[in-house]
Amino acid sequence: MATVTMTMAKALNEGLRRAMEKNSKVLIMGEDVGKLGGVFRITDGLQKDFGPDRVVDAPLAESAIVGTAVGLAIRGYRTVCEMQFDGFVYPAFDQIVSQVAKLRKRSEGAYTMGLVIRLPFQGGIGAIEHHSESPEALFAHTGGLKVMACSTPNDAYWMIQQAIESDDPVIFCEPKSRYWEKGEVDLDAAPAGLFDAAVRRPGTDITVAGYGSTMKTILRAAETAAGEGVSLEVIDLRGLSPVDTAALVDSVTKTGRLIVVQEAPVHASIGASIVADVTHRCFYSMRAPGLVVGGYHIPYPPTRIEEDYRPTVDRILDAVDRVMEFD
Amino acid sequence: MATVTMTMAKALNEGLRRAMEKNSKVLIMGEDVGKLGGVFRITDGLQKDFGPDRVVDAPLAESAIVGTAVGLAIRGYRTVCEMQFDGFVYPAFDQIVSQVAKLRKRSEGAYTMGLVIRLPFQGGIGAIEHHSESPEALFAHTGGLKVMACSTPNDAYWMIQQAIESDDPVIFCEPKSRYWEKGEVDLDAAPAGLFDAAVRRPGTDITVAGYGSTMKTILRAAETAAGEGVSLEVIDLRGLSPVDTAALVDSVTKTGRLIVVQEAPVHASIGASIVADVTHRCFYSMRAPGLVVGGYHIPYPPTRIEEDYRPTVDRILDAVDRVMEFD
Amino acid sequence: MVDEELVQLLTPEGQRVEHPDYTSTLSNEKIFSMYRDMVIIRRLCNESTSLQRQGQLALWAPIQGQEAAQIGAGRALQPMDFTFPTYREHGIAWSRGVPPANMLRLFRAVSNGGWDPYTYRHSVPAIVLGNQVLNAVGYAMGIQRDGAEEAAMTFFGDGASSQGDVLEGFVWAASFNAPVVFFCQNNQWGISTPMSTQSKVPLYRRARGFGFPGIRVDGNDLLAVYEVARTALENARAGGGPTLIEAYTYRMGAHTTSDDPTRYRVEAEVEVWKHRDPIERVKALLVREAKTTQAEFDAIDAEAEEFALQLRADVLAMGRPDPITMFDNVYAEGHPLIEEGRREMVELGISGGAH
Amino acid sequence: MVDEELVQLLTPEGQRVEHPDYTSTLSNEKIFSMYRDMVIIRRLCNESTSLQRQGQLALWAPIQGQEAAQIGAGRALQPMDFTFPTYREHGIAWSRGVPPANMLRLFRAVSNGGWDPYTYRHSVPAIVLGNQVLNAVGYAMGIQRDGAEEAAMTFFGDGASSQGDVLEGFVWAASFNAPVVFFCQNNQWGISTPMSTQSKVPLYRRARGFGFPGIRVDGNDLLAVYEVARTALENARAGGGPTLIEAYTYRMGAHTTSDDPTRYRVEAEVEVWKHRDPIERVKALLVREAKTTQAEFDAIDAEAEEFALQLRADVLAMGRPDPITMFDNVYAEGHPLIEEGRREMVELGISGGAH
Ligand SMILES: Cc1ncc(C[n+]2csc(CCOP(=O)(O)OP(=O)(O)O)c2C)c(N)n1
Ligand SMILES: Cc1ncc(C[n+]2csc(CCOP(=O)(O)OP(=O)(O)O)c2C)c(N)n1
Ligand SMILES: [Mg+2]
Ligand SMILES: [Mg+2]
Repeated sequence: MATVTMTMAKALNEGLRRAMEKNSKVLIMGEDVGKLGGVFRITDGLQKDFGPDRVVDAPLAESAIVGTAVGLAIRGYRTVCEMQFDGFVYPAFDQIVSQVAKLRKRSEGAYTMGLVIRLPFQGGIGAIEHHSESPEALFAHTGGLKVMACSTPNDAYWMIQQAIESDDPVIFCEPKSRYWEKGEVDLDAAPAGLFDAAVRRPGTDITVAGYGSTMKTILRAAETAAGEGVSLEVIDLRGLSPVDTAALVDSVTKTGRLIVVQEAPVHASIGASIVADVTHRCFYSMRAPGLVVGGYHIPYPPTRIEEDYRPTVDRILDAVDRVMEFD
Repeated sequence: MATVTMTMAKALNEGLRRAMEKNSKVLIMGEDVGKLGGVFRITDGLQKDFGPDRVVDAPLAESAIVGTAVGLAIRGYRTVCEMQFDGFVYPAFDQIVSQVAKLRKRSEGAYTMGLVIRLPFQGGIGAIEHHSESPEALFAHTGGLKVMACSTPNDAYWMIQQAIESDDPVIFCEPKSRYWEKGEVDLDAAPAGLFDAAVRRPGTDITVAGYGSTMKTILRAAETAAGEGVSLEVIDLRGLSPVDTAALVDSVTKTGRLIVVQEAPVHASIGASIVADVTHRCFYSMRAPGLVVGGYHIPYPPTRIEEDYRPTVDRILDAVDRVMEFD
Repeated sequence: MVDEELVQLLTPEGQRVEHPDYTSTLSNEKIFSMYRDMVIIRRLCNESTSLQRQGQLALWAPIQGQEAAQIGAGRALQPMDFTFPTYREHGIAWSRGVPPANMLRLFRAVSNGGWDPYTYRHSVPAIVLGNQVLNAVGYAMGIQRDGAEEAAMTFFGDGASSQGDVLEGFVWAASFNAPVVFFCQNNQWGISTPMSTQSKVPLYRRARGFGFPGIRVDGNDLLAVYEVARTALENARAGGGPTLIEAYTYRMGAHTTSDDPTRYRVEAEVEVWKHRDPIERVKALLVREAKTTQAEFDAIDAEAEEFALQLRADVLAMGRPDPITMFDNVYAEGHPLIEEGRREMVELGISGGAH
Repeated sequence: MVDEELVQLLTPEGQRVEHPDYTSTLSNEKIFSMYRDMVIIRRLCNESTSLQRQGQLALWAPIQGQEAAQIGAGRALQPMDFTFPTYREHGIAWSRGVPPANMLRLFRAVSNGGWDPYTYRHSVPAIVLGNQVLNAVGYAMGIQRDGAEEAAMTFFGDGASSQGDVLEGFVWAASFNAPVVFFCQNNQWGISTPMSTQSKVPLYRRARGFGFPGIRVDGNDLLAVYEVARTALENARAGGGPTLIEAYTYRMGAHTTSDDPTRYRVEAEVEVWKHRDPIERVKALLVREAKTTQAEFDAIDAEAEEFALQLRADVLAMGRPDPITMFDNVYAEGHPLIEEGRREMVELGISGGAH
């Protein structure tokens, strides 16, 4: 088993490289993805090696990046579109919702929307406005799209390749605050199926699920909670649409308690939806109501105070306390 | 008390007229809103009476309709933007999420985003694609916006005026399939606050909440259920952000059971969110899990089969059965 | 309508005129066969309108007045080119070989599309104004990468010309020198919105500012549209980049069967355009130059009647789809929420299931 | 840089040149005071960059090289005009009277805006490329409705010129003849994307195709920018409609302090543009024509140093906001989820509450 230590940024870069090597129809398109290698350097060196026809520096227009990727998909290409930041995906929203999500249906199966929209998402990097958002719910709500989030370098390396190979369009969410954290990457075998959840820490008292940036925070909280005698089972959702409900039901059937942690606000969110769904499926097991620890219902705040917006270990532990009180 | 019978379309027309009479800063802008009176005739006659500077026929570009309404709001105008159909709001999504929702915050309270985006939403009119969608969750998820839906002519008449008077931006959802149904309109007094829920039928066994087009379906289901000995308390949410949680908690505390009915798909939706939230607040009262009867996770289907996509009386009654079985 | 900027090869009276840049290359046979297309497509529109009136279609978007624009452009295409239409390109669809009944599946509300886009190399309808323009540019970028001598052609209206997607399409096509032809049918109206609301200057001029040529052609002149489209397509295939063609034409009918144009336009305007009818002028030309006989014209009318009968029969034969099909073709690789929906539908007895 | 299309009144060497349409109307005093503005704004950029390097700012977007474009346009505005900037309009903000420390609140990440837009008639920064352009057009439509003799002016870059919002802004401004001036600073780069990716032809030409004038001005020429902007603004205020001004300039520094331009552009290009420095050429003019003394220039440099010290002090004094303020100004009329958030924050002991 060849495992290598690398950052998530590097893992994505290697994953993209491998996908491009395997399939000459794979393209990358986005703003500054060429010589600059993207503002996060995720595409570093790829234009040099694959040329400007395969790693395409786009004029600055997100609707066009996605809209032309749709046409390329119709022509048989698989384009990985890079949105520079989460907050800049909205100009492309119409193409994503009206074309990417619907063209397979509209063409009665003739079109394969094999494209990936990479979205560096969530906060935590002290950026200015529009650079720290969590719009995943908007895509998860939309039939025809698939949505996923990686949280480790190993997942990043494999999930980006699986997403590119998938014949369905994938919104690929990358926790930008974790780009520079290192982890082991197994270059030989994918850890799991594309949308399988992963139990990151087994436990017995509360199931705590999250994705992307919040995984690390949850694991820290689990450590602290363990010290206080509460055992958290930590689940990395990975798939946001579809959600691996079976994995959650397994866990909650055992723990009887559920907390979902996300940076996105709670109203009409993925976390709230999971709580409702799992509560239904595990009604008789529920020893406490499911809770969501999420962002507040506000525009992302100035980042000098962002750490009080994003779910902290403290807020997760507070939710742990509240859940345990129900017994 | 002066009550008049009129259709919802007419009630909206009259409400707009009254708002324009009361405040000369109120404008209407949209595609075909002038001579044509809009494709649903909601603005019928208004350009004739208020002139083309106040009822503005727009070039065909939704981002520009909303984007210029933002500038007009900064200048002190209150623009009612008409989106011709739900499925055409997405080109304006970026302006709505990045500017309308965030400018008050960004300007630290200096800007008042007094504008209303009217959205003829939901299905049921046998239209072609993109004319029957329910995107309300996308807006409800976004901090900085308010979202509401009317379901009766009386509400339509009053809520549109209240929305225009509000200093917050309102996404105003109109159930287009109900435009031509008549009801009593009280011209003297508003029935409720802008985001107050309304109990449309008192009951004891299950709280069934909905909004827009689904209200009528729910009331029919309640009739049938009553015949079968199950008493539904029917709540018209009216507010989708904010949701009148207190009214729901009151009802569910009594009934111990909750169903939310919506045309929108369920994942990351308002209904699922309400179920999670109310279950939390009423945990010890819940005799069954809360359910959502919604659209499926697909692009809106060809409308020859739309009645099997939209929540029907049968599907609501099926949910009623499932909920009652939990006892 | 004498207009220096307008490419015209055939006057409304059916007289040939000279143009410095374009000469008609069409044989009389081909003109006759294109005349036939126009007659049939007009008949298709009439039949569809009456089918809609009789409750057999949910909606219809007629193209009376735009037949020359569509048949002229449609016939200029090569088989391997790929076209990206709106909801109103019935003449293009016809030229691409889409079976007429398939065109009506959308309007009978039994499909959101209607045909296999690869079979006819004609994409499914795009209803959201402007979306298809970017898709066409992307497709053209694919052609470039394949090194193929093909072109993409996309259609949109005067109204849609105001949408960001169309304008971004211009930016991209210019930037990548993409083999795409933008074919704008300026039919003077976007539902009730007059052309003057979208632009105070002719639309074709927009292209130049983006760095590629724009041409205004008399959209009611079959010969001119054909030559202008053919030239632009050949140029694109040869690596010459994009062209914007503004086909100056008129929507003789309502926007759709749901529309009531009497609310926003005067009858006199329609009358003026009746004299510029695209079919009549070709007929005049054929009579004079090709000596086409009344019998030959009658044969086409008879064929059009046959055609309409068949179309009606085909439409009436389209039943209500099994509701369970709504779950088909949403995902290529499935989704649990789709399975759940299918299961629920079967349990409710709405469908027998598997499809 | 001899270019027929480019309006220039002052050469890089500081020599006046004639132009058929524009003549400088600036007195020596005013030129000197604008020179001062440019020096101070450059000093602001340098200080902000070092503040960022020292960890006192999250980010900085410098404007070295663009001082003439911004001070020229900024000074052409009348007090009642209203401006819609991006994140890089520090020179415009300065001209509008925004206190410099306020400009840095965004970059210190203590605010998403920074100043009261009505006090300075200068809107808050727009970061999403192109958004502000439509807002400006809407504001201008409001001016029209008020019958006021005012103009809106909006700023955007060469990169943003490809965004649908900017292009729709052109459509709308033309359609409504709105009193708005589009001021595009073509600084040749959008982060690493060269101008040639956005357009193969000069950007100013785009306007004509939308039906209003476009002008390219030497953006490093204070005198020319001022006259071109003044004329366009006067025309707008007088009901003459929109103008697109392309200020042809150069971003001498990095895109922002997070950027590394060595990855994508050659040093030689920067060297070429150093010879066109907007401040030096005004200085040369002042020396020759106004006989400005070294002592006078030194006084300005000294003032700029003072200014930088004060700026630094002001920035360092900006503390971390009380987290509870994140709930302020989201809604005018409140929202239960805001109340809930506030309550939670107080309960968690993160904030003492009420603000
Ligand atoms: C984004 C969007 N907004 C609104 C509509 C509703 N709509 C359908 S057709 C139409 C008019 C289009 O006019 P034009 O582009 O001139 O094409 P034509 O119908 O004349 O062929 C409108 C406003 C739409 N389909 N898409
Ligand atoms: C819609 C959108 N996409 C991407 C970005 C990220 N971004 C910020 S500045 C920039 C380059 C803009 O270039 P230009 O318009 O030329 O302005 P300049 O920075 O040169 O002043 C990009 C891509 C953004 N802010 N908004
Ligand atoms: Mg039209
Ligand atoms: Mg630039």
